[in-house]
Amino acid sequence: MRKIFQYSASLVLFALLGACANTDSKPVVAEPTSEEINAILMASFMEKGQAKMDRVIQTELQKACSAAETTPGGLPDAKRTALQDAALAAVKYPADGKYLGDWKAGEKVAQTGVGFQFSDKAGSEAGGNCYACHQLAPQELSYGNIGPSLQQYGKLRGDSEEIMKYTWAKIWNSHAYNACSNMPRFGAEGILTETQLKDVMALLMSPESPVNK
Amino acid sequence: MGDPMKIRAKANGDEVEVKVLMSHEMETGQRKAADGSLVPAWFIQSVTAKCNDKVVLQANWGPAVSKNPFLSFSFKGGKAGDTVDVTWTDNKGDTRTDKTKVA
Amino acid sequence: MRQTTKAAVKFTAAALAGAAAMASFAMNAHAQKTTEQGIQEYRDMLADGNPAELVELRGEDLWTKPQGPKNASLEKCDLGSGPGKLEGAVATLPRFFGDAGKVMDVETRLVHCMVTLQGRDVAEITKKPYSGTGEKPTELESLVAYIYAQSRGAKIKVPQSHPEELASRARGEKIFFYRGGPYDFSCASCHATDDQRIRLQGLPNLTKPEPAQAAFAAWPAYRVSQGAVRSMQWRMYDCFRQQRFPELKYGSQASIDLITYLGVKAEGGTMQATSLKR
Amino acid sequence: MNQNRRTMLKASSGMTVLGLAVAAGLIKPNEVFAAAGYPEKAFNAKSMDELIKALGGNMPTESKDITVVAPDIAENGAVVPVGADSKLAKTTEISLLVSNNPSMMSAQFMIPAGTDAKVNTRVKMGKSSDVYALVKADGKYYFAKKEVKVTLGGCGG
Repeated sequence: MRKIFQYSASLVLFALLGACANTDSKPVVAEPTSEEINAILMASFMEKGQAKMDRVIQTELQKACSAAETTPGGLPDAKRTALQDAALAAVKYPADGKYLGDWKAGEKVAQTGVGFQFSDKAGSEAGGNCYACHQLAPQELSYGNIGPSLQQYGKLRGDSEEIMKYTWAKIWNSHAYNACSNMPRFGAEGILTETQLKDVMALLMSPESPVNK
Repeated sequence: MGDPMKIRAKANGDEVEVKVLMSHEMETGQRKAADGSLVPAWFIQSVTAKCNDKVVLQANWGPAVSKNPFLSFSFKGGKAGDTVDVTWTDNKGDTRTDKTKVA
Repeated sequence: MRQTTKAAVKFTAAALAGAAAMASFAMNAHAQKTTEQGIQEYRDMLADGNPAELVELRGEDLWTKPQGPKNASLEKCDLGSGPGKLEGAVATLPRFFGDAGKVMDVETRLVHCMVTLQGRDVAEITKKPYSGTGEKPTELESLVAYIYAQSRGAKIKVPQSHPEELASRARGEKIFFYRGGPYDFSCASCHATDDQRIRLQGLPNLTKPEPAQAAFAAWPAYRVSQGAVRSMQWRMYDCFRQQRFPELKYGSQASIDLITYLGVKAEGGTMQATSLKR
Repeated sequence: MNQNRRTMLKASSGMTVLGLAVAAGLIKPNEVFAAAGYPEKAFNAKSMDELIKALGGNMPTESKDITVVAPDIAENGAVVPVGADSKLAKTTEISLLVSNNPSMMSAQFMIPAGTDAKVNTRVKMGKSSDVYALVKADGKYYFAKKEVKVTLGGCGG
């Protein structure tokens, strides 16, 4: 009974909408322009706490990656190389040449996901939220899979200067190796401090770290 | 006085299954408000369920019971049409009773 | 009559879920359960007894209560299926409304009704749409819980007939892929790949019909972590908070466009809201 | 049907004398102490020793006739479904305990004759912990336990 009623109601509706569409001949919409999208976003958000409206305005990299994700063919190779090279060139390695801090502190950074949200106090220490996307210490069952598993990271790769540098750069600015990576630029954007970055490095590399047990 | 509860009582043979949802904050007394002050404990301390005025369950609760508490239990000797009523009293002395017919 | 049938259906469903939980419990008692199975068991155990029903009761009171300068209730509110007709309505929103000249989602339409029928002020209504920790459900949360409860089981069909509806969907898609903020996140960062999860939470690939159906059908939801009913507008708002964007305005154009994009993708799904989530 | 239910709900809601006294301002809420019979001491107990002392009785022995109904993993510690099912004859009391919570006892149920020795509710867990069902049957205490892991969920913010 209810079904029938619903069915007939939707038929009527369909007819009405059909009539509407007919008066319009062809209801084809133009692809929204980026100006249109920008204007809508600027009108749809308001600043709150530390999150000011400048966050809605895209950087060159954000613009290129957003476009690539909605365009067949994705990011052109030349653009990809340029973005990656620029990211790698701007990586700041530790001033004292020491890559590894305290893995226990690194585990805390990996577990914590706060920071930079409008609900967070401005200037409060942010976390790395590594477990949101990666498997690390085997004891932590609650890990995500957006990024690859990092279990045994150091054990599998060794601790050569090359690996240290690569790992640091990847955390500093993941776009150095993958232009449209989903991973935040923890160093380049100042999300984590140099000390925190070293602690996370230790979590990944140190033989004592549960990641390598 | 709190918000209404949602009570379901269903007979299956001579066994009646009761499920109750209560509307209550169940503050532990350990949560900090935005200004850093402790939010005082506020929780249901006692729950009594009756079927036609006979007590079928009595419970004492601490603040560890979850917000908007859920409770389910079964008793024998009830039938469709009987009245099940549930009363809670919290640590501020507030109380509420709701009832339903066994379906 | 309808209520009785519906209640019975719900009860049976809950009983089945309970039985399923028991069965999986027994079956796995000797085997090592995976984390995913463990989480599923937890969710099944919670399925029976959704506190959202308490909020629906509040919403029903508010729906029928005369309020505002016009001292009117919301019972004549037209959510697109006719004045006062709630059954199935939310499954066909957002849609274009001629009387307002724009595409509206459930919540903007509800606010529109509060303004036009009750004579109330938009700013006052939307000043605090979401309840905080330890607070009672807001008026909007309560009304939304009640409204969605009337469409449980309805098939999702968000219309794409009016040019404005087409335009809204097209903009929604662009916004979905729009990266921004200090973390470079877009909606797509988490919701455009199959079988992904953050921590243990599954992240639906909202660019595909099936996951989109499940997601669209499940909101609003009672979030056990917050002890509150959270609406579709809140879902958008809180995703953007975690994307490190500024605050998404309640009923903003971007929110409507995103919900339209998701709703069109979700066509054919079956409304389950208000569901229960972590 | 719907309307009837609501009317019934409204008509049946009421207040006790104590509630009225609070409402009338005769007693300030923070002066209200536990209602008669509320086992305050048991709810403050931090260990099984303290709890048993407060309840009065023997130290419990483990029993296979008790089942703790709880998930292996909880996605959120704010709401963990827990229950107990006792097959012990003359079960008169079931308490649900979370050993790692600040206070151990979450809930205590008195089971009159005719009511199944089986209850389910939902409790908060601060972290992973053993969940105990403490059962009083024929005047003696017994227990069963199960570990419940509480995981961190969501986007971490």
